[in-house]
Amino acid sequence: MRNEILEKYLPLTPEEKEELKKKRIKKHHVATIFLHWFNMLVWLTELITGAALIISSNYIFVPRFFTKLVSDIYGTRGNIIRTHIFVGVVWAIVLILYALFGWRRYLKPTLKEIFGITKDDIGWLVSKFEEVALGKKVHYPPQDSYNGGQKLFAIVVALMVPVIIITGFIMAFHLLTPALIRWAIIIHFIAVGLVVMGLSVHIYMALLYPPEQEGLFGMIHGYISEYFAYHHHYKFWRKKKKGLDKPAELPPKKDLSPIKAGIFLGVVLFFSFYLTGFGLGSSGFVQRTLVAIFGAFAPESVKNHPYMGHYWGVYPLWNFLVFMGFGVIIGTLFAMFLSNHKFRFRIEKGDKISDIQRLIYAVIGGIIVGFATRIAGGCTSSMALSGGSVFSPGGWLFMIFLFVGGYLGAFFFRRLWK
Amino acid sequence: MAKYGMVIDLDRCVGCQACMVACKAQWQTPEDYFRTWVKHIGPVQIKDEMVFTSYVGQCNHCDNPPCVPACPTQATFKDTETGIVLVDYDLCIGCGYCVEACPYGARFINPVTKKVEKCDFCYPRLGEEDPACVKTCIVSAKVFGDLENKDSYISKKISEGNTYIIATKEVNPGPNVYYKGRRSKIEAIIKNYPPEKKDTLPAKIWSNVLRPFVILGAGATFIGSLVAFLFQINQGEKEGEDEE
Amino acid sequence: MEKINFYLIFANLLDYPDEKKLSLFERFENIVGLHYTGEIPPLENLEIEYTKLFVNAHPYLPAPPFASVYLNSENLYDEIESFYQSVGYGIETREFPPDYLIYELVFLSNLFNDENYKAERKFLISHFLPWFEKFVKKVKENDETGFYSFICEKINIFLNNRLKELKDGETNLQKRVF
Amino acid sequence: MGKPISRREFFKRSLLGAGAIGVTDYSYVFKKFPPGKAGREDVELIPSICEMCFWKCGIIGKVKNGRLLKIEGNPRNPHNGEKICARGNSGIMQLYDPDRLKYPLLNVGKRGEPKWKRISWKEALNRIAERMLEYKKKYGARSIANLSHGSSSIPMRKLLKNFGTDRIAHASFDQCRGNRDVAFELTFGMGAGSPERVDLINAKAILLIGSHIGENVHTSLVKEFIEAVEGRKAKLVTVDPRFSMIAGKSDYWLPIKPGTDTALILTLINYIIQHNLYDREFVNNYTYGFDKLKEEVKNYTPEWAEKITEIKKEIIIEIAELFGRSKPAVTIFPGRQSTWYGNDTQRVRALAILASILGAVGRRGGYFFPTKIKLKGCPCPNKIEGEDFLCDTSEYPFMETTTECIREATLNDEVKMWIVYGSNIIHNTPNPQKTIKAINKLDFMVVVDIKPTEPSLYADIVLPEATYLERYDIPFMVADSRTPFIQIRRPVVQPLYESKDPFYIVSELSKRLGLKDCFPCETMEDYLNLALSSIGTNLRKLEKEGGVYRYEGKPFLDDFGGNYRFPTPTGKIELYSTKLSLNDKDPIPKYEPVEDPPKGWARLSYGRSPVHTFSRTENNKWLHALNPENDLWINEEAAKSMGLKDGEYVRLKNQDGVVSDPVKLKVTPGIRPDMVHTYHGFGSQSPFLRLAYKKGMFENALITKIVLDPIMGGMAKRINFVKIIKDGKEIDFPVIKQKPSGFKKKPEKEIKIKLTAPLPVGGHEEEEGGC
Repeated sequence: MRNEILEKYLPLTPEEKEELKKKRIKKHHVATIFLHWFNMLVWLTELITGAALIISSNYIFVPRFFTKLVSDIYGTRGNIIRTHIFVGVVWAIVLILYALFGWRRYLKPTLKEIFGITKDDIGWLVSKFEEVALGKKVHYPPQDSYNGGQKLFAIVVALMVPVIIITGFIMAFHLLTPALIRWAIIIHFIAVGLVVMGLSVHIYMALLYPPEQEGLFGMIHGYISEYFAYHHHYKFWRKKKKGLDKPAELPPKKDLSPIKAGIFLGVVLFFSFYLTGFGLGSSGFVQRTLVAIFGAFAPESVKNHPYMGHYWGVYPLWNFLVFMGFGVIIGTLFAMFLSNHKFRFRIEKGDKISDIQRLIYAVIGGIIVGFATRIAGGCTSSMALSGGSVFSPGGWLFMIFLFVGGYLGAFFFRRLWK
Repeated sequence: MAKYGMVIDLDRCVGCQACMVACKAQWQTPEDYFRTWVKHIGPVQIKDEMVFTSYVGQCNHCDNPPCVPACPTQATFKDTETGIVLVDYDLCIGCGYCVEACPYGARFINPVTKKVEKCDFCYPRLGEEDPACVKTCIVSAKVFGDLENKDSYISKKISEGNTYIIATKEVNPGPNVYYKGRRSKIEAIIKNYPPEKKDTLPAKIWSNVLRPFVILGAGATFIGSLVAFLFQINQGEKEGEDEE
Repeated sequence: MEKINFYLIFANLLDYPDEKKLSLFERFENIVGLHYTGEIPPLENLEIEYTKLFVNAHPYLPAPPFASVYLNSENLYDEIESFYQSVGYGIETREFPPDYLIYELVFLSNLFNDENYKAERKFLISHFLPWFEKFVKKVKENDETGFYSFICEKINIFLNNRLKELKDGETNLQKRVF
Repeated sequence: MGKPISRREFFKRSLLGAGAIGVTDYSYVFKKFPPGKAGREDVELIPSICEMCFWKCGIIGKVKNGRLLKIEGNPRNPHNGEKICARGNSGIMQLYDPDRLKYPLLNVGKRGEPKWKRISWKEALNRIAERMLEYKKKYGARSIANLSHGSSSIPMRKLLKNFGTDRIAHASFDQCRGNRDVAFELTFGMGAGSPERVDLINAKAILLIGSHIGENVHTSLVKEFIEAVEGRKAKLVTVDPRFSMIAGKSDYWLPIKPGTDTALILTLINYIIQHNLYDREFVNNYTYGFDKLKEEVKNYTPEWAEKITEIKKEIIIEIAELFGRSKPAVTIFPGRQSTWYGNDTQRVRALAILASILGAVGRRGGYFFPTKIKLKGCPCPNKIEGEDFLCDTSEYPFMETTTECIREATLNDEVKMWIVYGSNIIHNTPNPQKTIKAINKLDFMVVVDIKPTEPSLYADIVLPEATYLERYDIPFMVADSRTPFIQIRRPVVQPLYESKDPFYIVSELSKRLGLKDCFPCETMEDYLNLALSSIGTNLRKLEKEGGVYRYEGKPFLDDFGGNYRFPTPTGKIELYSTKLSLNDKDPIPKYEPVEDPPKGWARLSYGRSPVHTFSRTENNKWLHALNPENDLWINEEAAKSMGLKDGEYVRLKNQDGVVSDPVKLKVTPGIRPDMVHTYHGFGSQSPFLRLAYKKGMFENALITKIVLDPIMGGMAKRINFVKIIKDGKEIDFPVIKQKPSGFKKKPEKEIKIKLTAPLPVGGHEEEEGGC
């Protein structure tokens, strides 16, 4: 059965081999590389501190001199556990952020590949076992971008990491009942143990096993020689060759339907009230930034100014609205990356009018809106959204007349757009 | 250097539980939790004698305390200067292995601080005054002192004989709280509240199954990779050699 | 802009009622910005209601105005007193235990006068509001006239807003020009 | 959005002008310090006296910045020293109890369902004084009655006696030690004393009848008792149908048949006289009526006693020999709660007689004499004209006013107003239904207490008294001691809320009643300084010396040079009581059989729990955690035949059909089969008590049948019989023939090496017992 697998290999002439060795192809994304080495650092410290924590004679699994050494480095044993917890929390946050933001582009595809175990992977494992343990000469079935062993290890890590995080948090912050903490310890220990077993093979392969040497550098700068890809990751190489490897131009993301967007905005509004106790708002952000700027030049006059003085206080910018404002800006940038809008400077305008006209009208509109928001005590998002959601009469009135004004405006200015 | 211990004279003790309240007043333990306890036994017939006594107990600060190895992070340790088993609250994660391991049940998890709590012979009061329970015991049944110093009052009390420890052949962690009084009372206590060695299931799994497995596993992988490395070197295999 | 010490008005209204203290009720309504719809019961009913809720009652005191009843921290008195001392206050008249509702409101009013908002915020978050909410719930369950449940509820809301104001740093402590 | 100028802001601004009129600024509450250095860091040690029960142990309050941290014993106090019991340690919970009475309260609702209004002290006292004067004018001073207990009620009692009423009942007279003190008055001319005047430390043999020392914790007594028995190896004989804690420590345990104690004592007296083991010289010099006694008791033989008391005659003889040998260093313990079966005064007299013929009076190891010294103080002279006992005492010649007779007087409209001072009359007096009926007939009722217990449910005015940690009290002269001393209770912390000390209440009341000559001192401190000046010291000095002033005592006969005259009519110890014969009562105690429980029933007995003072400490969080509910002792054999298991919950039904709350069973061989036992003071009926409400069994409800002691009217309560009700079915007690028994403790083998300890142990030197 093993021989037919061989046929699938395209025979290569020695010249082609030499040529392939020179060419390089891309293996890992930047994010993956960063995450990998960050993981390495975290695991290094956590293993050291974690192992050094357990020094009671029933459970100690590292030599005494090691625990002694670590305790000396950290001074009091209290510092060891504090570091262990701190690093653990940071690690958990990074992983969660990665999972949240990198879901579509990085995590989902890798997970699909890892968990997609094929016959070849098993065949690879079997033959690997035969070669190492029984010393037989074997031929390996063609492998995808991760070979059988790597997939197995990745599965173990993918399953064990959440377990480690949850049990870690239970222990660190004494959550729920002592009985649960008791089990959390050994589950934590077992999970880490499994990963470490995989890790030892992983490290051995990367550092000591010559044929895999290139793979290590692949993880450093992201490129491997084509020959290496051909030899070790044949399927990946072929896909790369036929251009199949690119995620086949992810289907263009449709923009979110306005209804869904509205619902999300409502949810955001709800959580804004729940978490901060205040609704959304932006005009305050603009207002406070202006007050801060003026204040920088003429603090006294701003302070005594009947209107601006109100915002002066000590830290005009020290207000949740300012942070919300910056948050909105950053958020939109991020959304840009996730969606397929490209980042270009442009002025959106109607066909009939020129850019300059567009800008002038915008300034006039801005002034009118600026006055309006101050008199009304809030801009569209605060009055209509926040006000409306708490059924303040002002909010609803504002919303109604907003639409009425909108339609009238559209009626008068439709000529500009046609 | 000292080794503090206590002698409890069950013949004198009338079971009035003043020690329990004094301890609670001193260390504000939560509602139904006590660091020291008085458990009434009897009246019950032991052999041909009627016995009505109370098991006055607390942490015995044993010589080889089963709770110390039971604590994974070694938060609890026997203080070498005073021989008192103390707890380093930074390290305690409230798992309760030690609570199960203690044959006398002298430890509990404090629901407010979520960490273990036990009698520490009023460690902060050491030197100035006796522990709160010793001081308030209305019949002076409790005596506290340094066991190593031969002419201390406690050593004399013990040398008077008829002094026992609550321990059995199987479970004898070397407690440093001695009990005086009629033999029938000690038997009644041991019959009703025998010190038993009980470890939590996860602790047992860890120490008996996991630990050997890990050491074995680590050893095996180390040797395995060593052998594979040597095997590989003497093969003289060149980098990137391809057999097909 | 001169500040009005609302903590003092709250302390007055939550103390045993008399004409002088009741006269502050209108001021209270302005502070919390809500008008009390029911009409204020006569003084005698209020006194009975106050005694029933906060002093002694049958079958047992439904809403004792003491933090220790609602928080199950171990040595609460030590914690409170060390907090008072950390900002330079010590209890002068020991007529009530340190965790008495009026004492804590007076302490907050002192902080308010010293403009020590950081301590005020910490005291509200870490100690006062957690137990005051439970206290208000008990008052609402047991108050027949509805007068005290109105006052307690509005104080609770007002203090939570106050907490947000403090979080904004609108009237923050260090006087530093930005 | 930014923060608009909300309406609130607008109003706030507009108010600025109005300023803060009419706001109390509470500036008196806090004091400003540089941050972090507020108040004193050190802990003050303030000596005072405990009142968690009435034993008055010396305590030290550890106070920091005016707040109590912890209570410990006062090493300067010669009695309890640094030792205090469980209740003493938990005093702090009483001080900071949120359910405490805080202000004077006026009940504007109905009796039983009070609607309270806080009023000022001035108004409360005015109302009380007004009523008292009104009733005095209309019905005479005696229409005002007082039911009180505890040291803080002494000033009130003095005031009332000055006001003109002596209808004052002291719960401890007719419920507890009344007949013991009357018996000792009749025999020695003086009571047994509190603390009991027994020189235990030098005793060679001690007889203990019915007292459960150790479960009933009076600190200094238990301390000396155990030191005598365990430290000095005195021989202890305990006579108790139940194997109590102290029985476990005694050399002889006599499980006597309930009600036959007098028979046993008279048999001992007879045996000692017949075999002239008695102290002939002492009897000749100091006793009167020995021959009449000898004649009276001659047919109380050990054989007869074995049948009656079910105690083996050999044991009885052995005990008589023991006491004969050890005289005069013999303590015949007088006991304390002695209202048991109905003829209790005679039983205690028999005890006194037994001690007298052994010469153990005024001698080392026996009873000793009190030493009082005169203390000045603010007088409040007693202005009662004549001694016309208000209660029908024809039947009970030596009766003082008891709760029972005040209830009777109220029911037939002689009493219009009650002042209940620190006594839970519904919980401590049998037949509570009758008490409530009497209260409802009253015009006016005042309750003074520290906690809202059941009586305050029915009160018109409730006054909050300061707890013992917040008040001065009258100086306590502990005369009943070989080392007599005077100790002072002083406030450890400032009184909380508006609770006042008893002297304030009484002196303010006396001003309003126009009693010029009663308690003229302004405050308690003046009273104390005046009193202490008569012994050449004052408050400040005494406090520095630890709050205890000791003076020379004359406890023994030889302190009087041998010619001591007993304050009895004959100047001698009256074995034959002249007073009794005048009132045609038996001058020499006789054994009168007591009704046995009918077939299928068992006798209900009750006793103290070491951690509670009856119902007073029920609501104390810490003590409650130690002993939340009482359990019912039942004999192992009887339980087996009745199919009852240990820890089961059953109910009890008494002979009048009253059914109790459920109670947990404690099956043990340590009690006779015809008897059950429980702790008193549980199952509180007052819903006031957050913790104690309905916890355990309220056994007072079961005590409906009472017999009054023929001599002094004490209420005997251990004559009620009960049946067990399990899941609705009544189960009868089996009749188990009890062979005569009596247990002697076997000497302990001297074991040098510790049984299971690895360490080898040194030899056994004679050990000087620590006192």
